[in-house]
Amino acid sequence: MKLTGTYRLAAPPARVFAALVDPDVLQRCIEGAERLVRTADDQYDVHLRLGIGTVKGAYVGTVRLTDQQPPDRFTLHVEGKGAPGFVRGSARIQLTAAGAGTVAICDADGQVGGVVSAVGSRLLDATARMLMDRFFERLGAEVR
Amino acid sequence: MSTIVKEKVGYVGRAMKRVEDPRLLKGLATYVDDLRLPGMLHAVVVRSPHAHARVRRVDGAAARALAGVAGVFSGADLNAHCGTVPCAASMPDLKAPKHTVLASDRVYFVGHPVAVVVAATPYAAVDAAEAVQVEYEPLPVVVDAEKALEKGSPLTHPDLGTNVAFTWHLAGGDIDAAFKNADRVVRQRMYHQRLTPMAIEPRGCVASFDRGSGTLTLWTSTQIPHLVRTLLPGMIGIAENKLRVVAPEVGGGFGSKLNLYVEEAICSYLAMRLGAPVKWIERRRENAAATIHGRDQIGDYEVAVSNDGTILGLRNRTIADLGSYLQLLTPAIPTLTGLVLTGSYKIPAVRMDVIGVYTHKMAADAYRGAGRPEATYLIERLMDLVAGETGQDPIELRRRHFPKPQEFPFPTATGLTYDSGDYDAALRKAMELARWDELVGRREARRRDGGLFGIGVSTYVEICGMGPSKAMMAGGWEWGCVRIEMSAKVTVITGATPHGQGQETSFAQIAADRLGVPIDDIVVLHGDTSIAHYGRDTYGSRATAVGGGALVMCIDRVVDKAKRLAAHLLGARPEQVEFQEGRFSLKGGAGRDLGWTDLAAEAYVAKNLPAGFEPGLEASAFFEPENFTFPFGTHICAVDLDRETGKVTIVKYVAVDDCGNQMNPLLIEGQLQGGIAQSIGQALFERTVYDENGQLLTGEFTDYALPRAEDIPEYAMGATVTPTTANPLGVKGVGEAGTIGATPAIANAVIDALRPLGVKHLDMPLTPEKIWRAINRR
Amino acid sequence: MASPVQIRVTINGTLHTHEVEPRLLLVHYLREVCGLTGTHVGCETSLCGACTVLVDGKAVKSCTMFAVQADGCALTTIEGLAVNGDLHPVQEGFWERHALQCGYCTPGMVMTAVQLLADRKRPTREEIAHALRGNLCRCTGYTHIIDAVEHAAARR
Amino acid sequence: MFAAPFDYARPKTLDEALSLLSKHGDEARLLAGGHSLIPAMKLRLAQPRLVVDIGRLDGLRQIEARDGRLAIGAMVTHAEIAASRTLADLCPLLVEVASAIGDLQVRNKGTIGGSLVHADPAGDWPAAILALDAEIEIAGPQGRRTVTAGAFFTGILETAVKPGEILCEIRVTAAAASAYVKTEQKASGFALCGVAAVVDATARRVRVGITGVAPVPYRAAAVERALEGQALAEGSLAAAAGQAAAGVTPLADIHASADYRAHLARVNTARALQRAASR
Repeated sequence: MKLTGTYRLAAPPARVFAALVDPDVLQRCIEGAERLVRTADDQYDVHLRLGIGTVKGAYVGTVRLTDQQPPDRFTLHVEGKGAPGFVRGSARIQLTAAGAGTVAICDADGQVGGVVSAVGSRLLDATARMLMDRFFERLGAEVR
Repeated sequence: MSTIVKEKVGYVGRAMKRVEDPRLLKGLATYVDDLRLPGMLHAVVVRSPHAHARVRRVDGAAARALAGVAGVFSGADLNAHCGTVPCAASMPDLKAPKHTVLASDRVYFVGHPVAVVVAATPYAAVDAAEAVQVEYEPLPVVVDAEKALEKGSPLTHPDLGTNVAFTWHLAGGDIDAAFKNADRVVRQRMYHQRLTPMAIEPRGCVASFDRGSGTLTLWTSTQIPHLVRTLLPGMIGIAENKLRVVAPEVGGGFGSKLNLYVEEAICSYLAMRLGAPVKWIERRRENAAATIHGRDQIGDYEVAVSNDGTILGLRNRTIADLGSYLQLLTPAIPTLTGLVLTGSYKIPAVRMDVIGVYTHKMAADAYRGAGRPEATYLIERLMDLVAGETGQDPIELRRRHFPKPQEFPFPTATGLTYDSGDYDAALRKAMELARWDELVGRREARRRDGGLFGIGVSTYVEICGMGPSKAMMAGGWEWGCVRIEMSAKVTVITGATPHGQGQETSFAQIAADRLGVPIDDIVVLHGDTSIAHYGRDTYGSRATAVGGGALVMCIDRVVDKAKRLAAHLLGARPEQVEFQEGRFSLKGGAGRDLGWTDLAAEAYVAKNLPAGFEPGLEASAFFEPENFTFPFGTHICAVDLDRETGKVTIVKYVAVDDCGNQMNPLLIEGQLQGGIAQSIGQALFERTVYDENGQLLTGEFTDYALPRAEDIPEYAMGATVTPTTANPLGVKGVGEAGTIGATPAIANAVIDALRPLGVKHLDMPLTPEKIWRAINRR
Repeated sequence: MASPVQIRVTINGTLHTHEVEPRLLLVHYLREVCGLTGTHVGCETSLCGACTVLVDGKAVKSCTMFAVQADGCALTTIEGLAVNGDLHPVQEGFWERHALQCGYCTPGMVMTAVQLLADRKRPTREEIAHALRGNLCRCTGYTHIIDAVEHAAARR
Repeated sequence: MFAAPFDYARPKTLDEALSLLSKHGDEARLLAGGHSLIPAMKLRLAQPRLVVDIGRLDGLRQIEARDGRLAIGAMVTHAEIAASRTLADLCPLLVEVASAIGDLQVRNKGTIGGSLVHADPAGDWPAAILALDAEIEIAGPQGRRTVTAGAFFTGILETAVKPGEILCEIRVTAAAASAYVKTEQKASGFALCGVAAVVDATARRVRVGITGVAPVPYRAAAVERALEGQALAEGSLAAAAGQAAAGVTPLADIHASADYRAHLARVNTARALQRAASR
């Protein structure tokens, strides 16, 4: 599952970048992230309660940041597993100054396995898109 | 070879309702899940959500701590005790992974069993299974068989060093000359999609060990209790004669239960280890993920044709996607495709090259028709393609390549000998039932109005009655036993294992006629190795063709024995005794006659027997068929397409099938209609889908579409009767005909409807979207 | 752990009283607690219809209902259709027209047909097929099932 | 599969149900007909600690015609709607949609309220609810409130019904000229594309609700605008239907691509409009 999104943020790239690598901000931006505990440089254990409507699942996993090139780009990796199966994904985020703000281009590649993929495949793309939109919506609020 | 010709109306040939039905209709039949044994534990399998991963750790501690849990077992606990799953199909150069019952260090398909939890109740077992922690390290995945052949592809089994399981070829006639002499070569690439059998009863088993006698009983939802009894001892180390396998009521198989599965070995072993009966019942999602799939072949097909429209030869390279490992017959399926690739036609030269390829999916194996639907689809599509490219009438093209009735037994270029047939008679009858000219007129009228109307024909032949032992790994005979009880009631035992086909009825019909007893006096037993001692079970349309042969042998032996006793009691020589309608009397003479009641009583009380006469009236027999059988027929389908949405409506369906002599036309009709429904599913909407990461996207009925009542058209069905000489009943078998003959008729009809738009071929399933794209060239 | 709940259910005319775990599905209650194994399970997603029973006269998929929801209801299962050993007209129709092969889907199929015929005296073949769309059969190809329901409708 | 353990409550009154919800918050789920919740619980995609069965609540099971409006209780089953004479006379669209849902057994048990709150983007009801511009009454700890259909569907499987609230009633205005045209997902029977159209020839106005196509069911605003004030001739209906997927990012899965869903939206909209206009 691949998806791309472009988002406008009302802060310069440096500020956006700083927010994105701040675990507190990350936790507030990642939908359903209940706990984010730093375990190493740029690596966190995460407890996620992810889902939509009736379909909710608890996942335990890791969040990792790689390829950091402040303030231009980095890659965010999320891995989690729980009763409904597993989620794995990475998102390459590219920040470009645009006026006083930033244009963020996000290229994400994700994989979902287990019950969710067996019964919910039709909604996966749309759900991933929604989660990504919400991430940047919240990030936008954080840096505003 | 004796074929009794009877003037009097007997049971055979009548459309009789089934004797097995009342228990099924009243909800009183016993399927595996209905079994309850004292102290029975319930097993749940923990399965991989990954298509390919290293298993780093299996932690059952949290699960073990839950109430009611009797044990949590990983591969490390069980694999050393449960052997490996056998594959009964041998191929030269076959590279096979070691298939343990639970994953050891690696999982290689979604649904791969990783651990087993056993608990006091099913609910507790599921709770515990949820609590088992498995740590995986995902590995690269390959799901596309063609990509699996590319250099640098991820390997399904890194230790094999290749994804190629085997290469196999079949050649007959001079194929090079055929293509050299061809005026034209018709080519088409075709993909035969992967299907999920989806019997409505999922699999399941109960194993129970008697410590006193050291015997193990395994009740399992299987088509092959006898083969399980042959193969399971090698896995779990029990003696064959201390294992009893019972197939109770079995809720559909379609080949998916023609296998020995890991769960059967696991429950058997655990029943011994835990000293308690262990039950495992498959969930639908497990059934979709970890019970065999069918079909999945892709290839490039070429036909050499001369200017006068004669087909000179046929060659192809086929890639068979085997999935990730070998089940019982996995490698054999594409070879069956090769054997009947020339269909019902005289095609002098053929060459087929098959590459069997491993991918990170469930194993493919025998699904109803097993290799033959693929072959029939290919040749029937190719006949239409040749007709289209050479400007011939598709009917005439088929007709001119039929062997004539007098050319049978007909040797094919693939090395088979077709037993008997009159292919043109079936075709003529089908055209008559379809009102061919009227139908063609309707198509032309619809086309003039801008409609998309198509007619498809399929003239098929299949290979059934599996089969002569020399061609079957575990032997292809069938066993039976007929016992006239002391009360003169008749017990028939068959080694075939009917699970819906109705042999309790058809075998009773045969026995009642041949023994001259009322059908109500007969009981037909099957499916329990302690009763039906030997058998090669039910698959490949063999139960009546081969099992019926054994039945006839038994009856002949019993009658023969009874004649000797009757002669003794009548004071005559055996050859003077005549047997008719259940009575034994002296030929030509009046006087006393004896019935089964008299003879059975004498035979068992054994006070007045001829010298050297063994008491009792029972005979058993192994019937060895001298050849396969080759049922055939013609199916005609007409469809109307919705130009806007691509939706297909079947407006006419005609089937004329020749399965040799008919024991019970009602049951034959049922088999055919069921098969045609599966063909409708395959042709129009069924397909098993894995995504590029190997996730199964058709894991429930919510995503894998089975035909529903509303999808079925009204049929016009007919038959011709051309008996086989391969067995004494002259029956050819009918269990798979519907899935073999019907699929290409439907596909040909849809493609014919699109022909005015220049469409020559589309791969199945012919979904509305695919048709919409074809119409709009998108 | 969840507290058990007492339920009173009339099944095939007999009153049953049991304490059940709330998560116990009706189909498991019928099969495991009441011993009525004629009702079958074929899927997890309420699509196959093998588990169909009548709850207060209406066809319901008993795999998609908790037993606690049936408290106070009157149920009919396949075991309750035949009266004094005489088959119900729908069962009779299925037998006469060879509308079953492996028999696994049959109880659910029959129960749905019973409701259909309670609602409509003489349904057309299309109406029968439509009414049975919630019951999957892999063996028969359905034609004989439709014949059977027509047969039952005509015989009443 | 089997659901995870939970406690069960069967309140007798709406207030009792509301107070259970407010007491147990996130851990409680309402059980109506169960045809969305129970499958999710069996797959353990939903694991509530408390299930509040509102199946026996009085006051949510009636279909009433009052003041030119129709009020349908949330716990009315699809089968009851399909069989309702009142609705067949006054609002046949509801009958048509109810008949297109699932199968006989599902319709016997599933409820309009439960289905709306689950808000499956491929469910049938959203199309009708949008096309009828329904009002939805929701009870909460602070009393009752009403939202319009247009504001009801807020996200994928998400609605305006907040935690702690209960959908009580759906109210629509009688509408005779209407139709529902559905292309079903072959396996599940859910809508790949379902289009409900309501035509008001006198006011020269149409309303079109579409389900199955987008992540959230929607009103085909562009189609409605194009036909506003127009005489509803066959040609203009077909032309306007061309806008049925305008501005929408259609869902895509193994059953239908985004392209095909958009195409079905156009075809089914044209067909629904034409059929509605002819009634």
